[in-house]
Amino acid sequence: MGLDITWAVDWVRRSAQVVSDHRIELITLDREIGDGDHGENMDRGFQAVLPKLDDLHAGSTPGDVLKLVATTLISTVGGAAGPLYGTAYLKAAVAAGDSVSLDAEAIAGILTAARDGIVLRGKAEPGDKTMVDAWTPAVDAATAAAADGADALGALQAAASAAWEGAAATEPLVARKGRASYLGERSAGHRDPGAESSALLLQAAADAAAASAGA
Amino acid sequence: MGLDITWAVDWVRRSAQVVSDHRIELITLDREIGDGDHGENMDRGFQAVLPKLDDLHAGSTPGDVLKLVATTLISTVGGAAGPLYGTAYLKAAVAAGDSVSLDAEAIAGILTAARDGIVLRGKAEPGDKTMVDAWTPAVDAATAAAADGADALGALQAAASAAWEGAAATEPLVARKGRASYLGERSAGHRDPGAESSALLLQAAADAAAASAGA
Amino acid sequence: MKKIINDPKRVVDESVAGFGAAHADLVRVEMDPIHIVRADAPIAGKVGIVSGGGSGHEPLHAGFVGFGMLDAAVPGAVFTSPTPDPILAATKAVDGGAGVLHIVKNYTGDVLNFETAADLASVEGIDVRSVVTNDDVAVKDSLYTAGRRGVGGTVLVEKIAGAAAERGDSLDEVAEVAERVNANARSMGLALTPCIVPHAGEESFTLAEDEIEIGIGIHGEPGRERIKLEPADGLVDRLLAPILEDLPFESGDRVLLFVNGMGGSPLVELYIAYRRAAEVLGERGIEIARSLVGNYITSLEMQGMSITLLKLDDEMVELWDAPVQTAALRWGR
Amino acid sequence: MKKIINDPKRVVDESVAGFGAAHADLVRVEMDPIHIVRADAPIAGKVGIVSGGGSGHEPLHAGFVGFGMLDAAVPGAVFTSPTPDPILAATKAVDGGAGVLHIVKNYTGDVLNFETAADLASVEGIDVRSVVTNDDVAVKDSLYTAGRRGVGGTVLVEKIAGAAAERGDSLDEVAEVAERVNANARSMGLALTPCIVPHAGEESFTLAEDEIEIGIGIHGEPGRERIKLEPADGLVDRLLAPILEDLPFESGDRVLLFVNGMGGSPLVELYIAYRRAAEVLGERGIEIARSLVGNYITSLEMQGMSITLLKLDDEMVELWDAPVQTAALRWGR
Ligand SMILES: Nc1ncnc2c1ncn2[C@@H]1O[C@H](COP(=O)(O)OP(=O)(O)O)[C@@H](O)[C@H]1O
Ligand SMILES: Nc1ncnc2c1ncn2[C@@H]1O[C@H](COP(=O)(O)OP(=O)(O)O)[C@@H](O)[C@H]1O
Ligand SMILES: [Mg+2]
Ligand SMILES: [Mg+2]
Ligand SMILES: [Mg+2]
Ligand SMILES: [Mg+2]
Repeated sequence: MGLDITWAVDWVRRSAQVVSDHRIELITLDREIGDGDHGENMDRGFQAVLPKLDDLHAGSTPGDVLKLVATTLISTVGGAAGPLYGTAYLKAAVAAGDSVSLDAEAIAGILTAARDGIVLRGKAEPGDKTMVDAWTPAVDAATAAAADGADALGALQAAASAAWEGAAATEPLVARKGRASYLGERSAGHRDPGAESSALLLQAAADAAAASAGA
Repeated sequence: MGLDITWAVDWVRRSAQVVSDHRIELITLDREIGDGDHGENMDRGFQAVLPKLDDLHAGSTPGDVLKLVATTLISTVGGAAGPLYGTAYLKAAVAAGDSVSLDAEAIAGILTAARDGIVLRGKAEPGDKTMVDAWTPAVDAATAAAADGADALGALQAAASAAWEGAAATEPLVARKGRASYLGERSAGHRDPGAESSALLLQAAADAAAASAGA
Repeated sequence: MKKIINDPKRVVDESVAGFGAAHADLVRVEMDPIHIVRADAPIAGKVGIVSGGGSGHEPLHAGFVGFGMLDAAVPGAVFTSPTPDPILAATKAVDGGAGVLHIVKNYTGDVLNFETAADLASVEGIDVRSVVTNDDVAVKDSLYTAGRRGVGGTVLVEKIAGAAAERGDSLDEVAEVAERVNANARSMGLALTPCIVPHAGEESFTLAEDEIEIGIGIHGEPGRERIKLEPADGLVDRLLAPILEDLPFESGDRVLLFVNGMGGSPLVELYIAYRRAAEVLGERGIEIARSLVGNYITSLEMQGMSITLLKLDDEMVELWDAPVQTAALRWGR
Repeated sequence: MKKIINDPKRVVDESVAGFGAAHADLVRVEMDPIHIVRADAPIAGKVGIVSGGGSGHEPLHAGFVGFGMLDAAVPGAVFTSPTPDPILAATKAVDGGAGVLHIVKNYTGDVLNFETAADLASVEGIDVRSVVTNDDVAVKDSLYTAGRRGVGGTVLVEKIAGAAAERGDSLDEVAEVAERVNANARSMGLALTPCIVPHAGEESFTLAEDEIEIGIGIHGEPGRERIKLEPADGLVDRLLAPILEDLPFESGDRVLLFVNGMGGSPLVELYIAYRRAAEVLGERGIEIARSLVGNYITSLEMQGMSITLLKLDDEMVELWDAPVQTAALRWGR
């Protein structure tokens, strides 16, 4: 029971909702160790994606949705998160190819491609206190779950909960990449906003999968 | 028993002291309906007078002291109060002439000349909520006291207490001259800072006279 | 009080010294009595132009000393008119034999101190004329009051009169065009926040988080009215309405639109205000022939703005466009 | 939050529209995607220069579009790098066949978005070179970090590279002098107060009445260190020490001294700081050959300042002195 276009569209809608709900929280996290725009940027981006979902047609694939998200984020988000998430969704779209249904292994592949895209553009390593610290454990967990025979939903749930742990684990870190790095030691004690938004998006993916499964 | 150079010098010293002691109060009054510099301006001026008192010599008269105050205030105070008080002391010096001792009538004449100087320069009428509202009752009271046979001390004491009443009476007025006039109706309910400083200076004159009389 | 200063009593001295050091190509600074003159003053045969007033309105006036504008500026203590001595010294320093124009903002202190200086200069044989600017429509004008304040229009008077003097106009001619600019300029300002005079150390007035002052001047004084904060467009409309009806400015008029920051408002906001002002003038058929946007006559760190409209004639446009080379306003050379 | 704005989401659009209306003689404004280009762009055979970044730093960058400086500016949302689309549009709009230089401040977002735009422009056959400014000594430089921020030095790079392009230098030459200016510029800033991003509506950080932040950037971010407020001279010394030792600047060097306001500090304070900086450099035998004082790269209404020193060579001086005609920097025409 793989995840199809309905799941992908639902993921986007849930992403837009969850980012909008957490807009202030993301702004606040970013204000503490950055410049206070992460929530605004992500919200602007996902709100811009919503109307474009109408352009999808009967034969659209999850890959088409991911590509739509990628190009929209690239052209509306700006800042660091725009190109990084943009690249992530673009690489994910390529990994999804024209599959109409994604199983656990495909999901793990998509997440891996997304994470690799972020690292390619941003050159951050794990522990640099960036969104990579949410994505890397998420990728590992999804891959392990898939190997353990979990279904797509299970893989996404594993990814989401690992992403949450990863995001929380950024708190004590001293940032080496992104704006928070300018604070030096003072960046410790705050959660990275990009890691938080990553966890929110992966949770939305898992929630959309659960809804698909339930339906 | 007229007032001599000792009184005049003591008046200046007491003026400097009292202006310095009330610097913040005058700034605060001026901040409410003006630009918050009256206490600073007056303090700068009288502090500049003090060292110049050393230039006086054995034959100096009260008129010389008044002229010294006039020229120093003109060149150090600035703002509206500088030229107005400067003119007041200058006209007072002229009225004092080269008398070595000033009786009640002379004191009334000096105060009248000072007030007329202020009016000449500033064109304010009584009730315009300016220092004129302290000086005019002071002049009237000193003149009446002198006519009633008071001595110089008595004339100055009458002037000082009338000045205080005049200053208090500016509170309900709507300003028509000076910076407070820009506030229109909003100037009502605040005491005019120049009227307050005028009362302080006249009180210092009376106190110096009392000290002379006591000595 | 948070300021980049040393001793509050030395704010003006140190700032003027820094200004002189930074702009030695344009100006010469004299510290006793304090005044700032054009590096090449006096210029034989040219009318000298002197302005001055309390400090805290920078770049006014020192920032406008140089070719095509002021020959000298006389800074008083913060928000306090200078005394006659430095005004006299500046007047003497820029007298090139063609007389000197004093441009004085209409405040009792400025008027009186410049008056005394002018009298003293006359005694020394210098021909002095004074133009008193009074463009602030927030203040009711009447024979029985101190009259309107000189605010934003002063900058325009200084530029245009400066250009007239630079091209060799006589003292009468320079004074005439200065009067004409003042007569055709109207301004009104508002404050979002107060300012803090260094020697006072406290806010010039207090405002709630949602309140602003309408009709302020440039000395941190409260305005005529306190209202709730509104969107920018509404604020601009409130400033423009009394300006437009006062002269009045009418369809077919050509104007210079000057959106001035009070010191602490970011440029983004001034341009948002400019946008609306241009829209309103367009709707009324008033042509914006020239404009100026920025912090030119300020109240220390006060957040807020003022709008000035100047009804232009051909000569004013020509003189406005003429070259000017000062620290704060420069073009054409 | 007290601001002269309408809808927080329309701050940049409305401000840019106002800027375009106020400076129609200098620039043309495109609203979709938003960018500002020189009125006479593209200029055949001239290297085009494009800069951009988040809004809120005005006059940077739009205020520097015009003869002798930038050909285009690309404003992002407040404190947010623009996306590739408008950067690409601006690049195409100013390409006169001699290639385009991107001047990019070193922030992850700016670098990535300009990178994408440059890739897209190359695909369209435009020769693009990028210079990344990174003059902020408050940030430790290392291969493993995001590196130093681009701050005040960016203004100097834009002016000097702009002059090189204007005189007809090739893309390689313009890029080389831009790199050279960046390599010889060092900056450091401090904040007395935070700023408020319109969409956030809250102060970017909180400071007690006697605290300041040392080593801030230009995005309202906290600095490296929080200290008690000190007299101006001490603050200047704190900014200068790490700048001087970093390059290092030594006796006999000729420099451009740039004292920049963060937006909300009055000019009086900047000149007090300039005075001290000039004194310190004088004591060290460093010659101030040129200077710049004012609000040129800001953080909205933040109070504070930054100091930038640029070690000059003869060519830089010549290019600095070359005519420039923009809304915020103008001389020689
Ligand atoms: N080099 C990088 N690699 C990976 N993620 C990064 C990098 N730089 C920044 N980020 C992420 O981007 C987030 C900030 O995004 P955002 O606030 O939208 O952009 P900006 O920093 O330009 O204001 C950070 O919290 C961090 O997770
Ligand atoms: N035209 C005037 N006639 C008489 N007194 C005046 C006049 N204008 C102002 N004053 C007095 O000057 C005082 C203000 O002095 P000060 O604050 O030192 O000057 P400024 O108003 O220039 O800041 C007022 O309180 C008022 O008493
Ligand atoms: Mg951010
Ligand atoms: Mg006052
Ligand atoms: Mg005053
Ligand atoms: Mg940002």
